[in-house]
Amino acid sequence: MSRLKYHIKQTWRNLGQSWGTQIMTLFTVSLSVLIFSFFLLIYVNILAAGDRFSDELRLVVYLDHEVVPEMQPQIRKKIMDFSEVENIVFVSRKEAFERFRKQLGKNSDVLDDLGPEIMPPSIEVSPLRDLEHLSQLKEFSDYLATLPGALKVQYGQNWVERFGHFTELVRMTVIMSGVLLVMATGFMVSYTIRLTVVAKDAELEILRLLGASSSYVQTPLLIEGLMQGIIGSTLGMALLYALYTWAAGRLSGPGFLRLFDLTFFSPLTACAIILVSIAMCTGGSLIAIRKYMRI
Amino acid sequence: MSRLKYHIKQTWRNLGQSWGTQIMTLFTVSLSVLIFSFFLLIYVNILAAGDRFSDELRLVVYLDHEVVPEMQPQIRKKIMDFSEVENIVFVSRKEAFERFRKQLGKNSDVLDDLGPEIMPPSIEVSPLRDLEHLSQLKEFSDYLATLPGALKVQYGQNWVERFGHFTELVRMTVIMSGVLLVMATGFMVSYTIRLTVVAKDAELEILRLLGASSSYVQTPLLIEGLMQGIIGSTLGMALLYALYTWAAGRLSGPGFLRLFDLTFFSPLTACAIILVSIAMCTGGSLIAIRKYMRI
Amino acid sequence: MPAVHGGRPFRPAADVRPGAPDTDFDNKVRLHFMSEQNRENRPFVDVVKVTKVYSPDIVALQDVSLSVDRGEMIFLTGMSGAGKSTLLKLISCMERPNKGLIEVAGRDTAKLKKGEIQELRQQIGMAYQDFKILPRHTVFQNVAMPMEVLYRPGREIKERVNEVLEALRMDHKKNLPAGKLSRGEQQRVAIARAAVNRPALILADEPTGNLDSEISTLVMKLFTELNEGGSTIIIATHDSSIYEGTSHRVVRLEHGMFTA
Amino acid sequence: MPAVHGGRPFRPAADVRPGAPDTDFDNKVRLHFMSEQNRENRPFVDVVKVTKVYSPDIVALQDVSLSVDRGEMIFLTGMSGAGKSTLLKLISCMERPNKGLIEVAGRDTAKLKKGEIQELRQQIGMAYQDFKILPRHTVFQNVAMPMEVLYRPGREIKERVNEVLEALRMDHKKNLPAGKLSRGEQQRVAIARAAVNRPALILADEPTGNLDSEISTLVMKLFTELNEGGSTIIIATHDSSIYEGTSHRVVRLEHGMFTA
Ligand SMILES: Nc1ncnc2c1ncn2[C@@H]1O[C@H](COP(=O)(O)OP(=O)(O)OP(=O)(O)O)[C@@H](O)[C@H]1O
Ligand SMILES: Nc1ncnc2c1ncn2[C@@H]1O[C@H](COP(=O)(O)OP(=O)(O)OP(=O)(O)O)[C@@H](O)[C@H]1O
Ligand SMILES: [Mg+2]
Ligand SMILES: [Mg+2]
Repeated sequence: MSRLKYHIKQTWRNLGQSWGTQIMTLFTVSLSVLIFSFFLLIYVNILAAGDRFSDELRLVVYLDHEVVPEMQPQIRKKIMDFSEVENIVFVSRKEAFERFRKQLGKNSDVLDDLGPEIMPPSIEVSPLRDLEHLSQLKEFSDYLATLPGALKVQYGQNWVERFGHFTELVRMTVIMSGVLLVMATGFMVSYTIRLTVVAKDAELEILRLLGASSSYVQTPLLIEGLMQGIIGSTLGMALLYALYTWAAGRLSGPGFLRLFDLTFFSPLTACAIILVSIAMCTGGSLIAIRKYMRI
Repeated sequence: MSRLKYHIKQTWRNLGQSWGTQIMTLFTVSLSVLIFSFFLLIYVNILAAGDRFSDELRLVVYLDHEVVPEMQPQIRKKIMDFSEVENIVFVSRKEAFERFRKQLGKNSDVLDDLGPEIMPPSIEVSPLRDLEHLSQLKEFSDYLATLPGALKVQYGQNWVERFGHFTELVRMTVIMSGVLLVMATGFMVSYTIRLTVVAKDAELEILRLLGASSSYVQTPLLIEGLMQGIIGSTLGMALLYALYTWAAGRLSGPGFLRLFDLTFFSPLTACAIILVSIAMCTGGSLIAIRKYMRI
Repeated sequence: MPAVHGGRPFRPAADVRPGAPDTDFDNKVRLHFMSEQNRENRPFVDVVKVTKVYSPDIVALQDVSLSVDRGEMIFLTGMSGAGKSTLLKLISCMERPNKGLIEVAGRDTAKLKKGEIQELRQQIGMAYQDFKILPRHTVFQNVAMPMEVLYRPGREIKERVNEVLEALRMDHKKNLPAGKLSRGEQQRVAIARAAVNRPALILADEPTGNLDSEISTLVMKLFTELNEGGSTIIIATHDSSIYEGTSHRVVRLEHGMFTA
Repeated sequence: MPAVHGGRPFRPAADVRPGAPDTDFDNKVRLHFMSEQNRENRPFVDVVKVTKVYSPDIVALQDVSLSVDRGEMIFLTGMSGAGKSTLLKLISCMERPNKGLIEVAGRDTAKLKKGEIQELRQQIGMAYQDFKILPRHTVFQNVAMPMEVLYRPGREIKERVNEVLEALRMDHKKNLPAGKLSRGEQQRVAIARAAVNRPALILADEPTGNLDSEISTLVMKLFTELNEGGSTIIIATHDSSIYEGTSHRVVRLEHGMFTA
């Protein structure tokens, strides 16, 4: 009990003597947490966006004749044989004609003399969400082209590819930025430890020579690391939330068909991140002084 | 002459004594250059992609009657009055019918009995490239709807909005990552300077007390900063080029309709970045020792 | 309270002799390293045929033997570079010998575990030749360190630190950062820190190198008092004025060997 | 070659007296601060009514006056904390006085420009009380620094450094990092660095604090030789053995004031 008081007094004195370094360390911790959780958040949101994107992805198989309802289960099975799919819709000539009429809008009267037989029937296939890669989609489309009576398989190739391309680029950007930031953060943390050790060098050496017990030396540093971890990581997470709110505000708007519903971490995840940071801070301080703990 | 030799000897000796710090500094410089030019590259490429994207953007004005050739200049003028545009194409019923036939492919025989009169004529307007924002596009579309005989104005609203949304998100991600990385890099650089100063502290103090001239003290540090700038920034730029090549390789493929033709910096820009880094390195070393230059 | 290692208690030198001040304090802090029966008849510090070679091939000590009895005060002289500091560093476990045996309080220092070395060091007060004081800490904080390490109560620390600073005429500077003192004042801080805890063994390395004769006398008076209180003291010095005319043993190192 | 500032040449002390060794070297390096006519009859170091107060209110020197003639050797004594080091620091422009005038080589140090202070310092060899040597540089590199600062040719540096290290019996350690030496050896490195350039003014602060009498004699021999070569030398010390029996002036500081 009195020892803990001793240590707290000690920590307090250290704080007064080295608040410059302390604040610097605090910034480093905040920034590191901010950077890490920022990229984690982006990654999570990209995954979610990918999900939502594939929701809307459909392959359309144009046929030379309608599939009679009795045949539908057989074709369903044939498709499922190749790959699990989300949904299969059979579109008759009539349904296609109605869609076309709607598409022409006011001008639809030009279709008045025509019957649904001008439109080709089709099957619309929504692939599973995990069918992410364009190459898989291509393969699937080639397979669908072999269905009996298939004339042509269409998907929003143009936009899908473009979008897929773009997503790929963004993923790679995020990964590369992430790697760079991890390196920068690593540097920052190791520099901070080096500077802290340089500052404490003489004191730890003398404590060692005076025969201070390990707990006497380590406890104040642990308390220090703990406090820095708590304050720094909470600050970093709060900053991230502020950034997120700002970004979400900017991205909201007349959001029909919005692809990105940004989501923040669950409170649980946020807490986990903070706890890990705290553990790393205290661990870091211990590693930094470990070489003084040998005799 | 002999003094320069003196300084080079000095620099060489320093190098031998503090290669740990030197290598650390080199890494910092490389990483900083890599990070900065990475984000610059992404920004440049996003700009280029935006350009290419607007290349493909067209507004289609469906009309209730064809525009006779004599009227075309008048309508052109009317459109231009609102905003400069890239291109205006008048599509007659016949042309529209041909396009529709092609679109139906094999099935086009369903149109055999029909004439081009089922298709509405249209005007296709390509806005200027600098018409970037969706709101501007919307305004323009509203204006076009007031043209005489206009039935409906269409553009790939769905995808355009989605894509615009996505681009916005990416832009913001890049900006935020950039800001974070700038902060991290700033920390790294200032830590490096602090560690270097700590290491050289005693030596600079003694040189000062021995009455060393400013050039005696600064020249070796300048040479050092110069070398670190040259090697470090070249290394960083080379790393970025390697990354770029890897990314470009991954993104290439059956690239019809490719939106992202990645481009690297022009040699001139790359050189400019390297030169600025070198200047900053030498400037940094000078700032770091400036306080020892007072008497 | 301090942990007890190995079960062999380290009896305070202070209560061996009568007239020891503050015996109660000593009893609480000091542990007994030596077993009862041979505590009195074995030397407190025993250096036997020790050789120390610094890499690559600098022979600092060669086959050196030295026995210091409990409660003895001894002067270690010799030319610059003779090995005086090295011998003191070996005794306080700061360096390890290449050959030979070093026993302190009856225990072989080569065989001590980490906790035991810490305990031993708590019993040794060393005034380093390069002072090793913290320039940004105040004089008081510097001197208080050995007692804080033992979790002594604040009141006691204050009392004892003031006492020793007064004895060295440093009490008026006690709230200044140690880095702002003159070298002689810094040296007194280093001596005060070595003495503040009334340790069983005091190792003073050139304690008067930056002090005039008047202050040197004060330092020697402090050491003599501690010695009379039971502390064993080894002083490495080249200053003949502090050992001339004393009844204490003076040994001389020359090129890493003792001369008769 | 070194830049000449202000046009007032600083004539080498070395060629004022006959028998100066290595006059050629001195002629090249030293500059003339004093004009010809009053160089001989004005003191080389003139401290007039100087007061130095360290913040917040530590009076280190109070109304101190001291004149040292060109080519004189003078001992500065006084108790620990009397202000000896402070006085030397004021003379070498490391600190500024709060009141009073300090002239070195006929120039008011308060009015020197940056380049002139550098030039003045090149003429002063100071052996600091805390040595200020670079622990990771070798002994040779440490001692060579004052000559390198003047861009002396390598051959000459080698010769001179070896000469001065030999005089202090440190030549066998010259390629070791200075941090690995004993304190007495480090002190000799500091003295060697102060003397290597045969400066016009040598300020030695407690030069024998870590040295035994045999080595102290060597140090004093070196100083005497330099003094005979024309150098003005001020030695702050508490070691009476090095100034007892000399014909040189001995002044005593007490609480920041000179006593008669
Ligand atoms: N940087 C400083 N800040 C505050 N006080 C100082 C500083 N340097 C010296 N002093 C004080 O000024 C007084 C004179 O110091 P100085 O170093 O000149 O003494 P000294 O005569 O050299 O003593 P010693 O023989 O111990 O080296 C002392 O009381 C000292 O505490
Ligand atoms: N860390 C080290 N590495 C290499 N050599 C060392 C080291 N420490 C001391 N020495 C050498 O060992 C020898 C003895 O050194 P020591 O410090 O014991 O001498 P000393 O008797 O204390 O001398 P002084 O009176 O100068 O302090 C010296 O020659 C010294 O150069
Ligand atoms: Mg020694
Ligand atoms: Mg002094």
